[in-house]
Amino acid sequence: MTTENKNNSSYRVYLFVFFSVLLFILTLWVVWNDEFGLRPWKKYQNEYKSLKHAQLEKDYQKAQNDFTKSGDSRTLARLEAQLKKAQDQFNSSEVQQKYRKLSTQWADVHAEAARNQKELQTARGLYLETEYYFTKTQKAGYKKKMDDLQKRIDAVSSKASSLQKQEESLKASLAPFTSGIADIQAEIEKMKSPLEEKKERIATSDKVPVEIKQVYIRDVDKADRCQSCHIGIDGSRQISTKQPFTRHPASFVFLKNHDPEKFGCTFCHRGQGRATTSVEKAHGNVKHWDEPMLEGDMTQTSCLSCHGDVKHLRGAEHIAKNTELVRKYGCYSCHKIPGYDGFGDVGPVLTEVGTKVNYTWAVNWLLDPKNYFATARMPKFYFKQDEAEAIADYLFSMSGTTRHDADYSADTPDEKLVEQGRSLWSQARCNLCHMTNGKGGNNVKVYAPDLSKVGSKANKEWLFKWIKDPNAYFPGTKMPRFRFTDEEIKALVEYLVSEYQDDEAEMKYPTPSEISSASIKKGKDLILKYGCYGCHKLQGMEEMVQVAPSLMSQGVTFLKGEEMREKIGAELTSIGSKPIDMLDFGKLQKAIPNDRLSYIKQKLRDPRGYRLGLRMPDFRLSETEINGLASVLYGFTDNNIPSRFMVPSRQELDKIAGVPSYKFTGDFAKIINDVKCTNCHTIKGIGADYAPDLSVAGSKLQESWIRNFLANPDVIRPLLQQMPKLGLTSGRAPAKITMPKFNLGIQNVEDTNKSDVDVVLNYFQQELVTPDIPKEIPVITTLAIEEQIAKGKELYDQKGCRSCHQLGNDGGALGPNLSNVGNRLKAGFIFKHLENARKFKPDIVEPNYGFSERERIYLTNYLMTLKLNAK
Amino acid sequence: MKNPTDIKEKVRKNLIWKSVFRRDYRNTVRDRAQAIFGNIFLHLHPVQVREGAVKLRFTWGMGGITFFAFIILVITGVVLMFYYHPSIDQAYSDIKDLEFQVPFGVILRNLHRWGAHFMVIVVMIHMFRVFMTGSYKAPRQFNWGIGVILLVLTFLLSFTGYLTPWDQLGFWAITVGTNMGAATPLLGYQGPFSEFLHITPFNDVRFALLGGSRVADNALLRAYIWHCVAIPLVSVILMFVHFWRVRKDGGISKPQTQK
Amino acid sequence: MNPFIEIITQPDNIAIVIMIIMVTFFTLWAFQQAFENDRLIAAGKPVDGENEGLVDTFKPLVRIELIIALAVMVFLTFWSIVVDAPLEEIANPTLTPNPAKAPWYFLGLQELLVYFDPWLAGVVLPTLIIVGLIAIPYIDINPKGNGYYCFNDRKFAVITFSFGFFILWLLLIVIGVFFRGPGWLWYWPWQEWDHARVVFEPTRDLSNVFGIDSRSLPGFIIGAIVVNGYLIGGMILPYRYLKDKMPEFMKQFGLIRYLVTASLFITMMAIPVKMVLWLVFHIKYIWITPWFNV
Amino acid sequence: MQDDKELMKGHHEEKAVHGTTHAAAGQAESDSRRQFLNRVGWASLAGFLAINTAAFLRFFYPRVLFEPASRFKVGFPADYPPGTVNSQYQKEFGTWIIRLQDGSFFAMESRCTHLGCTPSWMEAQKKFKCPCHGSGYYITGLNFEGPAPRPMDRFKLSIAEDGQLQVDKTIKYPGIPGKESGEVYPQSLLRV
Repeated sequence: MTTENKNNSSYRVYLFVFFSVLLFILTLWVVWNDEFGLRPWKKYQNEYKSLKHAQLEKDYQKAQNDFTKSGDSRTLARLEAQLKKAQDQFNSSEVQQKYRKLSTQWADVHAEAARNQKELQTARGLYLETEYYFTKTQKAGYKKKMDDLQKRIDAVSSKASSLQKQEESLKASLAPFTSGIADIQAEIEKMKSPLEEKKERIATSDKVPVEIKQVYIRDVDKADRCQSCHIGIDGSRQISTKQPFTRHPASFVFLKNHDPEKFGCTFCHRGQGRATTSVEKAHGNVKHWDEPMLEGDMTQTSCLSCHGDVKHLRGAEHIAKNTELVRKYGCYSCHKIPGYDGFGDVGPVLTEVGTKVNYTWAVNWLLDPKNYFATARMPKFYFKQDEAEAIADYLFSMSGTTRHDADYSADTPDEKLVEQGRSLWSQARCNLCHMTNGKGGNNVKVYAPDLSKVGSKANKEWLFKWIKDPNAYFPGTKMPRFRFTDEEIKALVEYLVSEYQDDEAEMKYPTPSEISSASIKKGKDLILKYGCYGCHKLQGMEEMVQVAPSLMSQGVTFLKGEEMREKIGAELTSIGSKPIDMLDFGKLQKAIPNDRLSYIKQKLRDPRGYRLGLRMPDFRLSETEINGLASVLYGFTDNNIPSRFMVPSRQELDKIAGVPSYKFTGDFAKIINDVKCTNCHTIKGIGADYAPDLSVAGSKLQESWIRNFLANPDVIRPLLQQMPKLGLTSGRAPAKITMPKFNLGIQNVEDTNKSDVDVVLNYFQQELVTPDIPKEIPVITTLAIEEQIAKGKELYDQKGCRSCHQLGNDGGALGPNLSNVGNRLKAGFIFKHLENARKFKPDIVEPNYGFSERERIYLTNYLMTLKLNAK
Repeated sequence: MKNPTDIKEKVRKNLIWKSVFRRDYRNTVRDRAQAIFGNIFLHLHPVQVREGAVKLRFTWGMGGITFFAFIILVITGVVLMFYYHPSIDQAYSDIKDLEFQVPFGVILRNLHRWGAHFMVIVVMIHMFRVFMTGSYKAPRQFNWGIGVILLVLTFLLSFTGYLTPWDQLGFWAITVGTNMGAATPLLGYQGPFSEFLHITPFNDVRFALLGGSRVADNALLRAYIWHCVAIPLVSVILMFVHFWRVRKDGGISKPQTQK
Repeated sequence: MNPFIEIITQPDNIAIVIMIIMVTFFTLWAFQQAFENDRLIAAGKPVDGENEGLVDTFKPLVRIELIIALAVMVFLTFWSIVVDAPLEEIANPTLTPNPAKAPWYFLGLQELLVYFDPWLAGVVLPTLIIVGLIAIPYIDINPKGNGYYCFNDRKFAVITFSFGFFILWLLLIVIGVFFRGPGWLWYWPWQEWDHARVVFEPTRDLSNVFGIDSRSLPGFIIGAIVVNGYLIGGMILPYRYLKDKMPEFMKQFGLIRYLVTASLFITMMAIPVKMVLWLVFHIKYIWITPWFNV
Repeated sequence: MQDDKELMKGHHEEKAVHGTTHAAAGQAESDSRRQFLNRVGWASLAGFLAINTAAFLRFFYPRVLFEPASRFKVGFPADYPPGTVNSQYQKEFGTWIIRLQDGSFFAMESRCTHLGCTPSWMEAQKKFKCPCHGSGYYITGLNFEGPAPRPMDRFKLSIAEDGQLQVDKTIKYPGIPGKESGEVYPQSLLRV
């Protein structure tokens, strides 16, 4: 037993030592973790500090070198010598004697004044006390005491003022003694202070404590500690371009408008603001943190959280461009998306499509729209041949037509008409919106169809009807009504059909055949299943009664209004914050990362890839478009951002303020509806930004010029300025961008006697004006007009206007051509424009030269002389 | 004074030392006994124990480990309370802050969490051991009952602690758990026969647990009080009954074979 | 990563792994000692520890306690340094995580919720478990096996308790932790958890098997007969049997003790019976009454 | 009984019990090694406790506070008429912005130097009056009545880059008994 116990107990000692030493070591590990292992920001801040120290040190060295080199040091030495001399002089006994005598006097008076001041305060205090008791008790004794005290106060204060006067005079006589010295000292101080300041800065920056830097926003309990590592993010200087030390890019847009002290970082960048222990945790790329950090352009997705309108928002260009994609592809047609309600249909009206296109084309189009033209917006639904035919059958039967294909090639084209059509085509600048054979279509936001093969698609009768009055077939279309004569339209149709044929198109159904009612029914079911009515206007059943009674009798029914009301796709209101668990990765569970962004991107890339039975069609988006759309969708979150952060859009503001949105009135409204000015121009906040804003055109442009221009549009602005905005690829860049000729003068609007041009001009003068722009410019009477013009020209040359503006054959191409500006613009506008160009066009390139009023008058007068003779 | 032994001697003869330790330890029988009953913490033990109690083979030390785990949980728990507000607006960020900025916050929370898991495991094995050695038999029947209640209290301690971080895990665990309470026969509004007592979501058992009809601020506060004050208090009292009984019943059970 | 490894390395599940290891170890140790003692008893020798004397508490016991305390501290500290306690997303009353699991020690009960209505699985059964556990010393009148590990002397007690402890408690916990995925569906360890998994498992009631509407009177009667038959039969038949075979024991045991024991035992056995009915025959309810369903 | 032998700390204690019965050299060596090990064990344990105590104390100093910023802007100088006490920032920051008759500014902590109550400005009497024990201060913060031991403390006030006044509570000018803080700390006064 003894030996057993012995062994037994000695191993217990070992156990004891083993565990206690281990525990000690583990405790050290815990401490190390807490001080260093979990505190990466300490390392970063120290590194940043040494970088900053080095930079400031360099500044200081440089300043010191400059100081020595520049001869300032010699000046300093001279000043110091002067100071010494002045001090010596001051210290000489006779001066000192006088000075001391005076300053003793002053000190006495000053002390007396201080005593007196105290006495005054005491007296006032006593007075207030007595007054209090008097108010309470109304005893005469207090009243008397108050009077006494008042006398005392008066006496003391009169003494105070006399003492103050004495003091001031003594001070004045003391001043000359030291003023010389003080002046030199100030001079020296001034010379030395920049250096001292730099030195001071080094000391201050070294003293900055290493600690967690936090922005705390109380009402949302948001504590962002990002700046603990990203220490230089809003520094005044770039210390290092390396992460995490770099400054915030474009901070003049982002940080200036979103003070980091008030917004923190995670409102825009997401991520886990409180985390400080590791990069992954802070950036939110960890389990149980739903909002991983956003970087680069992706961050702009957050703009959508607060900004009601990102269209013209500086710094939100990426997201603004991509929200346009939602409109382009009409995502809102099938999905509920906040802020996208009430936009029109993306696709054309299909109620009478049977009268418009030929059957083969329709089937082929349904099979794969991109076969017809590569830029087709309509997605591919992966219909089988019979399905496509069924849908076509339904659509055709709805239009009261049967399967038929007009054989256009049977007509021999009239060469003369074709030639006339060709010239009309270019005059009307159809290519501005419509692309043909890879050219044109620069006004992309109109989403006009590619016409390269239109001859194989649409029939002549329909084309004629369409060009003659697009609104009749498709109310709300973007196609303008060019006021062509019937002859002209015929020529244009002839040109289109003969020029834009699809040589490869096969006519599969040369002979008209009966539509089977089963096929129609099947087509209807397919339309219901895939929700074609989301993008296209289809006809309801009611109308069918008159169109196809025979089909009705065969039991074929058509879509009902209520069947077409629901949105077929999933709601996207909060897709950006949808729980990962609720995203169905299906068979791609393992193939792609299981996060929200990857899900969205994969869905856009391959909409039916996750599992069988999905209905979303394939838009065949480019990778850029996928990323763009994903960044928009990612921004649809149900966040609870306090309302004080919200920036409503113009429309929302107007709605709140009860301002009705602008409405065009009178005959002008009819013209707008006809000619679709707002396809290109913005007028009073309505319309596109393809062409100049016309909201104040009445104050800006001369009537005669407008009249001429409408009759004969010409290039005003060189291409260069427009290019960056459009993001044109070089292949599609046209030679000139100018306005189509709408033949406004030719036809009158209904019964009025005025011509269209008159209506337009009238509206410009009445409505599209602003009181900000003066009608006339101030007149200078003291100087002859010729001299003013000469001075203006001088200024024009001096300020280098010609480097941007073209005048005759001379000058740059960045600004508008000024050769005919005297005919085009009103003097008042030029005058105002020179004062502050950005006022009317915030993103204009033109610098503000800060001209004086006089200079502006000279320049205006000069510019008004620049006229080309009318042709 | 010149060598360490002198200093040691001096210290040991000091009045203060003596007042604390009373007498020198010379490893006599009397001293060994004195060490046990002269010390409040060791006082729970008898002066002498069965040899088997010293060997791990029999007891596995599970009861003691459970108690030690409980002590660790009390200490870490009390310390964690310094940075915790039982309100739904703050609870979650408080836990995040413990993780990210409070010195030693992470390790304390981890110790508390894993200590709790550990205690549940150990207390279960303790029960298994007591059953396997038949130690619940006379005269220890009552103490087994106390032990079962302590086991339940351990579960409840852990369960109420689940809600305190106010995260999804705890929220739904408590939601489901208290909804079971709603199914109590007679007293829960979804339980059988409850209609006879006119039980609604606003007067049933679940309401009493949550302080409302759903898991919200009141529920968090209640869970917090149960977790930090009420259940530990009851547990401590029962634990001492448990220990006291162990001693009074003759310490660790001993083979009583019927021959 | 392998789905199984992914599941067992989840911070909270590490505790379950530790539990499995510890329970396995101590179970083996317990039974090893039990069989050892059985052998000793059979050979007529004293069991382990029977002839032990006393030792001073100070310091042998105190020191062992210190060492164990240190070991526990080391273990917990190491665990706490290496694994961080998880903190999930902030509570969101509108979004239930899938799967929503109870604390792991209650997962046995949660598993029962699949087979029983909440009032049974969540209230009645736990209460019975607690009552049953407390009742053990009063039911078990076997004087043998007190204070040492053994098996032969108390087979029924050990087997019954082991069944409850290992199968109905620990196994169900392990199933709940490792084999139950989204939708509380069964996942093998090598299967990926799939939130969108589609399963069609319609259930029926017992009387539906015979084509009788379970909510009709005949259905009610059939259910009542089966349930009460099980309960009453489960009490009477063993009683008759035991009285026949072991009259002396039964006399000592007494009727009341028998009734308590039998009711607890058959309730416990009802759990696996119902589970089998559900899993094999897809039977949801046996007995439907206007107030409760079984 | 022998079990506790190696558990003893002192060598001589062991001797007291066992005398010289085990005098073998090997035994002595193993005893001394055990003694050494024991010392290491207890030292580690002491180290563990010491570190834990330190860590426990460190725990009470969080790395981040959720208090109002110690540097804050208080608007433009023109917002303040001369001879006024501005209590706008008292609630959140505990600071008065005061402009004297001569146009100079200073920022004063709204805290009585007696026992830390918040005095209030009595416009009629042109003084700060502390409600707790009646201490009174002139507009400059100089105490003249009541138990207050010294004038109230001032904070650094400067002009920020954007032209706003900025208070920096990390720089404090404590009042000196019987002295006008404006004379002791000319830098606490800001002239615009």
